[in-house]
Amino acid sequence: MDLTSRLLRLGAGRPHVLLVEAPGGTEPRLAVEREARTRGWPAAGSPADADLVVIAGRVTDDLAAPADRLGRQAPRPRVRLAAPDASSTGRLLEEAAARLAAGGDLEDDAPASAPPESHSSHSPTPPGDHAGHGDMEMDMPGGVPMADRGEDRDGLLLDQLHVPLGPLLPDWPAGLVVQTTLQGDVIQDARVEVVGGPASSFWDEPWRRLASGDPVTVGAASRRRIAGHLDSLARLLTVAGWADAATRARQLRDELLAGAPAAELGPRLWRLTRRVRRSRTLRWLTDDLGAVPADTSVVRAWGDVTARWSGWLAAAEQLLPDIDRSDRLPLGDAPRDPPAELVAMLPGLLTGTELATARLVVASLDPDLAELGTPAEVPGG
Amino acid sequence: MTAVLFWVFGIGAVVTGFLVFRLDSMAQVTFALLASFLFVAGEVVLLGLGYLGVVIILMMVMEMVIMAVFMIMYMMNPAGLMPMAMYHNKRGSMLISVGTFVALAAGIIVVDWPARSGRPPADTTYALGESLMGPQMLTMMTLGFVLFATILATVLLATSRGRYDRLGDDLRAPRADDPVRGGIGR
Amino acid sequence: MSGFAAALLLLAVAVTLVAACYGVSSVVAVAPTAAPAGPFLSGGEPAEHAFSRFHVRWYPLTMVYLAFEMEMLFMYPWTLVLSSVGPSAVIEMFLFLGVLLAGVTYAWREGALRWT
Amino acid sequence: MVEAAPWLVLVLPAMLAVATIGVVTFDAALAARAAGRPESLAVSASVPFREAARLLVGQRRTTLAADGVLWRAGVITLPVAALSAALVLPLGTASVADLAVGVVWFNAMEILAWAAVWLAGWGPNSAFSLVGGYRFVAQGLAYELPHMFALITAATAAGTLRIGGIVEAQADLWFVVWMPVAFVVYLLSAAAMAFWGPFDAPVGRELAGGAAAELSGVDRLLFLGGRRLLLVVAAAMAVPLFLGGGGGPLLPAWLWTLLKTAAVLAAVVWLGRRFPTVRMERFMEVAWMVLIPLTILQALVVSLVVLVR
Repeated sequence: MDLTSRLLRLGAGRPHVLLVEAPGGTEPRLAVEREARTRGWPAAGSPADADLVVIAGRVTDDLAAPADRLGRQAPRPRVRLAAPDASSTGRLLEEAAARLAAGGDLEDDAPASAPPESHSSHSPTPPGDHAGHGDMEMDMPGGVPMADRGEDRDGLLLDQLHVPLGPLLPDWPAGLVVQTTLQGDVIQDARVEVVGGPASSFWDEPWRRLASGDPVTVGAASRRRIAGHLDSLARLLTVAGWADAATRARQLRDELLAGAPAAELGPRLWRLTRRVRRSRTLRWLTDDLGAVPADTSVVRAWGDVTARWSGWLAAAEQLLPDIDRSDRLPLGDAPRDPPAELVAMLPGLLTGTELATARLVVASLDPDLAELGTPAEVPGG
Repeated sequence: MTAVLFWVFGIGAVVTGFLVFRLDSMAQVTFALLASFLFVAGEVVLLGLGYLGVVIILMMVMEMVIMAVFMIMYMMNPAGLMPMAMYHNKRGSMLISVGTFVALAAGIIVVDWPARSGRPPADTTYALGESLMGPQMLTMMTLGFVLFATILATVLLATSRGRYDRLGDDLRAPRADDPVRGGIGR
Repeated sequence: MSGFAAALLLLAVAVTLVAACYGVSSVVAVAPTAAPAGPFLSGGEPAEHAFSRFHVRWYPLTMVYLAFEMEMLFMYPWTLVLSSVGPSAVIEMFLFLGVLLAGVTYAWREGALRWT
Repeated sequence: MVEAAPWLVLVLPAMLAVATIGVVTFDAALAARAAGRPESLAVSASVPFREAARLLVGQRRTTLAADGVLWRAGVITLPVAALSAALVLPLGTASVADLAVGVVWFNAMEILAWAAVWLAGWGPNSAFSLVGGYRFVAQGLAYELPHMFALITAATAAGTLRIGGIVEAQADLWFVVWMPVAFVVYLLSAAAMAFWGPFDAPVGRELAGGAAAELSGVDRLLFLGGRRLLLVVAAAMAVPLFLGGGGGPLLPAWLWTLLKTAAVLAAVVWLGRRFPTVRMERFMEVAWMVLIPLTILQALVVSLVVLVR
């Protein structure tokens, strides 16, 4: 056992963090990302890889069951963390690592809700029983039905899977659920739901303050907008599998929000935009994906994925000189895309795409659903 | 040592081969077959045919993985989660297959094998190459055209949309009408 | 033959090392293997088993691949005899490859290299 | 001259393990640098040990109605195949066995990764890992033929399939000098077979880890460790095939082998971080319409040179 505890301590020095965001959880997510990055803790892609399962933002009722499931899917030693706000994130993570070194949290493994076996008509047949072709229809091994068939675009009639993307998926817009119908790895049908809202958007905060009568400087507003673009860019680059460039974008985003002056940030931001823009590989991989015709009302979404990330780069460069301005921001609305329209666009754009492409398309639109105060629809219903 | 290995590989090949008929899951069946082939490759290496043995591993791994892809794509219940059998008429098929195996195996023992005349070449791989480039050249060229025909035939059968569907009747469409864009060309 | 005996020896070493990893882990792991959990579906529950007739999008290509790969069977021995057989070996092999490449080009034009 | 030294069978895994640790360390150092957090060598060097420790103490998982047999078979096959492929890898002047069909042996062992990754993706009955496993098979269809042509080009120039013979044939001139296309394609395929960046779609982050999405504990250690081991072996094989093996002035052969291997590995790992993940639907046509004709052309040039010589 002594060896175990020593190995535990060694491993807990670099825990893998599964970070998912609930609506309104942008600020704590940024804080956790920043703290994890400065400590050199890698990001986990799934619960199986996670030591710390962190949910940034407020876990609403409709997110409680998915959040619980996510935590239970992580192997031991594990620590589950809620980061409802951005205060004392560093301390929270340090404590979590200490708990991990001591063997992690020891809550019950059993699922909170009854397993879905209840609606199985009779008990699953034990493996190795060769009953022939007799009773094929009603068996549900493990209480889960077998996949059913459906037509596909190349004329084959093969099985369809129903796979939800979101709500608790790393590098995914908070609160978004895309219920996909897959054949192979191609999305045949996508249905969009929004869960976990409403909350107030972090990226619109300066304009909200402005509307409530507080003075807001042009500099603060520009900072927030560039940071928003960099956050979207970082997410897109992560999904595109370019971790290093994504890390650079996140780092710049955090320094921007922390108030670093333009003179210091400028050259580095410029280096990043140049590097991304010059990447022929990235262009080749994102050209022609998720093309939105130029007659839609959402101006920022025009074009393909390449056009959208190029747009972020251009906007960031254009806004950069403003970030140190201290004059007052004139009254007005946040320059944001209406998330409802972005969401409405999604099913059409995602149908017929492969999973990796779908993730790129969603990341390139990056809808901020926090204020989309629609009543939550229960996922999987 | 060689004798021990011979028996280990032999029994392994037969057992995994038998498992092909006993397992429920298409995936397991395919990989049981692959295991059987790997054991056979071991036997071939024992016979002193190093190239042939290793190339059996090389080819069979690729082919069985591709076969698994197709088996799972087109067969019902690919993971064997539902009880099913690889064969119909269980008793009859078992009798036939075991009977065939026993008959063939008995043949090995019963047949009066001729005594070896001549000696095996020092380098069997080299001998194979020489034979392919010399007396068997026609075989190889024929095979080349057979493979060419295979490519043409399978492409013709497997793709539901040919170049006229993709590029228009005059093949001048600015962009191929494909569900997913490729990496090169229109 | 001694080369392949060494191969078996190496295989045995490899399997032993893997077994040692499992052995160490079973001693030091904080908990025994967990009870079956649902697959990761962004917090959702599976609507059906993922084991299914998986629709691959590149099945026309596999056939082209299998036909082309057959040729490798001949090309390895060919490398040995090239210098002793002489120009006829080169002509023969690259004619063979040229025929196959023509087939591949046809497949490309028909869109068989793209996802269906 | 490469001689067979069966006693190396115990040294080889140790050396490959050290190289694998080196890969993880270098990769961690690059990641730290990218994060604007240049860290000391000691911190980077602790990463492989921390990772191994957390995966050894970590709990193993199973998933609902998983195919445990195939799943574990896939996990175990990857490191075993990588180590087996190293059978013919010369360490300086000796390899465990210098098979007469060494090149084919290497090819056959490294192709076991097809089965391994597909099985690891299939086993857990999970949609994401299933897609990851299939992605690797598609990747195999793209990289394998150019890879084989690159191998054959080296063998053609030497007139033998024996790795030792290929090293000897480079005593005067390294193959990389007159077959650069084959060398570059070989490195590309080495990254692709170990699903290393930019060919890491089978374990892509956008797929929650793809084929490795449901692996934890020692299973994850073996699978992802085996992946790095395969990268090490594939990159190390570039040295005898194209870079003259242990040949070089002044230094002993084993040191040259070590230096060249380290250089190739560093290049592959560094380049792997420079590009976004390449998706096979785009790469497939490049592989078939550019890489295969190019490698065939390279093989033609080499065989003509062999005839003239």
